[in-house]
Amino acid sequence: MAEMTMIEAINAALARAMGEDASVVVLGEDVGVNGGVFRATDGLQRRFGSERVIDTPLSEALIGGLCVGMAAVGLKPVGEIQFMGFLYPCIDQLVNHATRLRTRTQGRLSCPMVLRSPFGAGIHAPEHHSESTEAMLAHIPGLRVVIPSTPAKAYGLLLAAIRDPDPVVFLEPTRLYRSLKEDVTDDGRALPLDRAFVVRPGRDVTVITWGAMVREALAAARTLDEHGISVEVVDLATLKPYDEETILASVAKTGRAVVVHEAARTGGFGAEIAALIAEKGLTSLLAPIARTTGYDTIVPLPRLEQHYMPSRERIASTIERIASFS
Amino acid sequence: MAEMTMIEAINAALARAMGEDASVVVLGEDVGVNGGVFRATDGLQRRFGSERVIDTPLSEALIGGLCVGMAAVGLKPVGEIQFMGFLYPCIDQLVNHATRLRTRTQGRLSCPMVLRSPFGAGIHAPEHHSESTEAMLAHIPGLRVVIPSTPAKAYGLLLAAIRDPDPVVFLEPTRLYRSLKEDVTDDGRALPLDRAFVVRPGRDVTVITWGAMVREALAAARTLDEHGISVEVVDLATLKPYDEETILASVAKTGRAVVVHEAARTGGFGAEIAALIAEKGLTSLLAPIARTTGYDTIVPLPRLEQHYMPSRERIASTIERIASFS
Amino acid sequence: MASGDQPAITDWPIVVRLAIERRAYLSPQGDVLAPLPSSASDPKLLIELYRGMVTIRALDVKAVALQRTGRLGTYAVALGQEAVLVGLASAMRGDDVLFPTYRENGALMWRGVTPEELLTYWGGDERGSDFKASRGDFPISIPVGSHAPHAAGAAYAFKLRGEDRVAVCVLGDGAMSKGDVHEAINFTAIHRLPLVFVVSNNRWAISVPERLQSATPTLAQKALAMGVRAWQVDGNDVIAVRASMIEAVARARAGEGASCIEALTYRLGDHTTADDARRYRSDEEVQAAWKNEPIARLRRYLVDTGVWTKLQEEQLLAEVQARMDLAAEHYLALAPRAPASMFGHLYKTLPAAYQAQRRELEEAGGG
Amino acid sequence: MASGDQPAITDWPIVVRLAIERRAYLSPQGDVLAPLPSSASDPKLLIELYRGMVTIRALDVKAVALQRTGRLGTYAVALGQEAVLVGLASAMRGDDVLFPTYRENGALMWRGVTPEELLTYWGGDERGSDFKASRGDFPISIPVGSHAPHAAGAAYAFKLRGEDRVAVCVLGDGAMSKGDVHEAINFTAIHRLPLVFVVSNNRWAISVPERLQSATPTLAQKALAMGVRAWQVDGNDVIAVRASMIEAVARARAGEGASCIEALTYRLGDHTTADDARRYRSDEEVQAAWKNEPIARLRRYLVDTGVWTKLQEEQLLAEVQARMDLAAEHYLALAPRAPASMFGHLYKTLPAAYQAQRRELEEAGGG
Ligand SMILES: Cc1ncc(C[n+]2csc(CCOP(=O)(O)OP(=O)(O)O)c2C)c(N)n1
Ligand SMILES: Cc1ncc(C[n+]2csc(CCOP(=O)(O)OP(=O)(O)O)c2C)c(N)n1
Ligand SMILES: [Mg+2]
Ligand SMILES: [Mg+2]
Repeated sequence: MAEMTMIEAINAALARAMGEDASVVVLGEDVGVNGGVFRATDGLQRRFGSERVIDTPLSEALIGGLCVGMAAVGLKPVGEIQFMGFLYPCIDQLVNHATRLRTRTQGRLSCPMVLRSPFGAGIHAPEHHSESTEAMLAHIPGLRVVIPSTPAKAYGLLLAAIRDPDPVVFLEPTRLYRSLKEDVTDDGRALPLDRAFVVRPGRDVTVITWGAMVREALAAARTLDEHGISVEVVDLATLKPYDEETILASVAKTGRAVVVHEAARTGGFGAEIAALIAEKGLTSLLAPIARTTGYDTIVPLPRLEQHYMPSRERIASTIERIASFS
Repeated sequence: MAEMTMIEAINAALARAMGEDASVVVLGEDVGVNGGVFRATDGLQRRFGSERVIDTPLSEALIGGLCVGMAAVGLKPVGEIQFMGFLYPCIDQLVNHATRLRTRTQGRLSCPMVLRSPFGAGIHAPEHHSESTEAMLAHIPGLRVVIPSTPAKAYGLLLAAIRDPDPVVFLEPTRLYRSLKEDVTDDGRALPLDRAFVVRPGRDVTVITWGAMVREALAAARTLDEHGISVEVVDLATLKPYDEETILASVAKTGRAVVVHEAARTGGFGAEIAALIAEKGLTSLLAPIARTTGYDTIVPLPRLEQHYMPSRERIASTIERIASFS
Repeated sequence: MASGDQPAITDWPIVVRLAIERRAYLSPQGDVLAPLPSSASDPKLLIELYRGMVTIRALDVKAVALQRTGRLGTYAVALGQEAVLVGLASAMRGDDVLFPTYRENGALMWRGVTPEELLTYWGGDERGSDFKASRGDFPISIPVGSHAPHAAGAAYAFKLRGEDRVAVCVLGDGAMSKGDVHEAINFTAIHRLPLVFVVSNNRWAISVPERLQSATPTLAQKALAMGVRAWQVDGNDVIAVRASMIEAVARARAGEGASCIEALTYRLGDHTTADDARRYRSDEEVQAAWKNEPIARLRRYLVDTGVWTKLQEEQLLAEVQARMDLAAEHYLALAPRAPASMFGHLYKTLPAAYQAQRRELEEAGGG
Repeated sequence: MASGDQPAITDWPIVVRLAIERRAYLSPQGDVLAPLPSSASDPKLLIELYRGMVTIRALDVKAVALQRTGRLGTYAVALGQEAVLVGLASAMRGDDVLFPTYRENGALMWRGVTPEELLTYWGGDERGSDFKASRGDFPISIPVGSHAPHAAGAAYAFKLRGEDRVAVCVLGDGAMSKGDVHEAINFTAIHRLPLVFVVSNNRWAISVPERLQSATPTLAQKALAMGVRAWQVDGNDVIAVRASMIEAVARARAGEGASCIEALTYRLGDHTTADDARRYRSDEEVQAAWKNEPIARLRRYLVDTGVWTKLQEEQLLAEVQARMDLAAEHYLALAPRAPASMFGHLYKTLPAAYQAQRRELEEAGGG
């Protein structure tokens, strides 16, 4: 067991997966000698060779498509897109091929690939380096979309993603890469996909969130504790397919729900969670379902980005409003 | 005034826009001599010349990007993507440029472009010709996403889209292209964007839908009338930004809401509508908010596609369930 | 224009020179233009190639007949391009992997995919792509060019694992305008992958003619400029296509890298059954192109060299006709599937989240 | 390898020949290699070019100093590539349109964009791209290569409207691997658009060296193979870059079509301030590249030809230093904006649907 940052945990999971399965390969821009711009793949090329840790040309559509071809003939490719803002040219491959190969061939071919990408704002980066458009991906049938919120989750979920027999997009909250540490046991144990985690039990309001917002929601919850509001925080972790039961059970208990995400509000994945509750949990609701999210604007350049992302204060004030609704 | 199919109405709107504004150009694959594979651009090249009606090479990312460049220097490009299944390579241009140019330059440059594409299932076409992934687009800040449900709406909304000073994606339900006719006056009158249309007033249940599903919802409503259930049908028409007020006013009246779309359920745009109601209309709700949608599967090849699309029967049975909920 | 569109000044040192050659063995009249390659020396084999082309044409005729009578979906014939399909498929080994488009039905058929399967696919049923033979081949890819990166990925895997398998990726002239194709060719060149790109240049991408697709006199030069060996071949000369393919496949298998063969041919039919080519091209052009078509050409050569008779021809036609009739019969007799089968291969194991949806579908009468 | 990777057999007719030439006027030592072009005959102008390059380097130094002290965001210096920037910008007309990347700050500056604006942009404030001069230029594009189709679209508009304006699109060596770039070059060739692509080949794309980016000895050949006139130029020789640009721009303006100039240079600095190039390349390589850098080269020539003195040099350095100090001062004094300004230019008119969100933000203290 060792204290790790999220980036170290990801690195450990990749190394573990490559060590235990020779069919795992890593590919992307700068993943080789440089170890990735965030060092997620640090040391992998030295250890596993440049044939298994491939510096691709600057071609995102290619990265997506190479993964499909590799996966279909028996490799387990883990592609890296340097920032989510550069992932869009891959969407074609995800929608039109990766997620369909199994259905199209009725199981004759399949596509066990992982596409990793850092995402989210909060690191004062240039334009396009602060995207969080996970909702676009979580709408794609046949895909899994996984988002860790801590180093240990990153480790366990990434291993699960790599071992999964179907395509997975794995989105890593950039602002968590180095800003929190946690004990992680590098024992090759995966965490379940398709499962949400109740990371804080509470009685009055359920907050459903994921990625970097889990920490913010927990902070808001702690503050509200002092005001006598008991907040349950659910880390969704896997957005697609997501764990309806954990959400519904929590809301059945609290009767109040707030969904928090960093992405723009309209059509964000928070809408899906709210829609689920409004369909299957409506009768237990004591208050409207609130969404605290990024705005429906372009993510501003660093000067204003902190005003874009949901802050602990905004989250807390929404929870308070919902808690006191009657 | 003349009876027109939707494809004729679109053709008339394009011709009108090109006739009245020399900066309007049309570009895409096969839009020239061939008049588009559905004939939306039929006769335009003959009338306006091959410089304004441009047969592009087979390059969808290019079509999106050309529109951005043209629009920024003063043209009003109307790009055509032959089927929505081939639109994904354009998403990069939509997210990263078209919708950002105005914000990025603080209004110095802008991007008045339209990207048209047929979409949806129901025409027994090969794979990738039956997509409806409008939710992916409607999540993009700075975009407008417009979907007509009849020939007259197609005419008026397309004119509005072309005249709009910002980027618009205009999605045309393929199965409506020729299957319904309507009187359309080719007088250059646009319909308002950002507005939903109550296409059938009713008392008991509100159905919110768009595109090809409007007709299905209306058919279901007529059937239910006979069973004494009065259904109000709202044609959302513009998904982004959408008209909250019309939806909320209707649900305030009926107390019951069903959202219908052809796209896959999870993260579909129906989730957004349900979330809106669950947030701002919850107190008037008398029943859960139901979604009747395509399944979270790959759209099947033609043999099974009719089982994928929400049928009048499925819609009616959902409405009935919600109407009788107590 | 264009290719000659180089700087006029030539005093500067030249750092790269590139050239594209064109290969052909049989003239449109079936006359020998160059000494035939050894791969064409066995008349039995030539007859096999001929039979392959005739079979493809028969499949197309049957498919169109079914489509016209409402019993098949949209279908793309390969009329006039049969030599490309047979030429490329006949040079591949069973465990090589083909990456076909909608126009390569015939190449798949050569590799063992049955006409029944092909009709099932075009009839709108996924079971048609669950090939019972040639199980490693990719299914038909509809989004133009998007399968090129797949071929590169597969070829990379072959190389990584030290397998001597070759990936063969077929592209249209239109596909050569797609960015992903260029990205794939570039990667292929960098890693000298065991891959053969076959550009089936049939001069049209639906209604878009070559001159609006590219400013250049060849498409092969684009691959060559990426660092991939490339040349043109008469795509209506099955001997030439096959010889080029044999060379390219051997090279790939030997670890010497990729090739790109631009096969010059012509789409004699409509783009698909949903298209009407008379809207955008002249009858004269099509009539002229018929003079070059590959089947008559090889037949003339076979007849001229005395290895093919009228009787054999009649027998062959009857035989393939019967085969296609039978295929159609089998296809039409195929039992429908339960609608809920659309969930059957969505994931390896259907997640709990979607089991309820499957039940919903079953209850909606889609059991 | 690769480029020589052509079929060995040469009996077949050759249908296309392509060649790439390389141009240079000044050696790294500032010696004249070829008769200087008329565009370099006026020493005053050469001094202007020199001044331009020195100014860019001063901007970069200032920006990095601000970044290192936490007062600027990530920044990309153009160290070693100044000749490309000045060479290309100095050949453009005011109403031509530049399509820059993050590395073309210096080219924008030559065209009238102020160092204040550039610092404001890199300081994380959108106002920096609301250029007060050169208002038609595109803002800096971060997604590599994605601006190439924009340049093609703009050039198409110029041609359609009969304007004699030219679009200039700058691309890195990495960008030449992007599919959208190829799609754009192809379209440009087909329509003979008034466009100049400048490939600033600095040998690295972050940590990826040219050999992993391309299998070919030049990048220009890829554009040439698409049907665009293309050649290489010594990108550290501002006279050569400028002469090539003048030729290409004139050609474009005269309706003779596009060109692609591959400028061979070297990225002497880190990729950006967020990068540490020592992780992936040797000191020796960088030291060797310093011998070719463009500023010393032109200075040597100017000094050798007696038009530049030590005193002038000192004055210039002091002057640009003062200019950058002032720019930093202005930049740091810039009043912050209201957070709600993020809604200000989202649409021409903010739709009703988002007015409530703006209010929400204002109430959250973001007024
Ligand atoms: C990415 C993409 N865009 C558009 C289409 C629609 N489409 C189908 S075939 C075709 C033309 C393809 O031309 P070419 O590559 O020359 O192949 P051919 O059909 O001539 O064999 C087009 C535009 C498609 N299938 N995929
Ligand atoms: C589409 C895209 N992918 C990845 C990145 C991240 N990135 C920024 S610069 C860069 C390398 C660019 O190399 P090159 O084109 O040679 O330009 P240079 O930085 O050397 O000037 C990369 C990978 C990006 N900005 N855009
Ligand atoms: Mg073609
Ligand atoms: Mg570079």
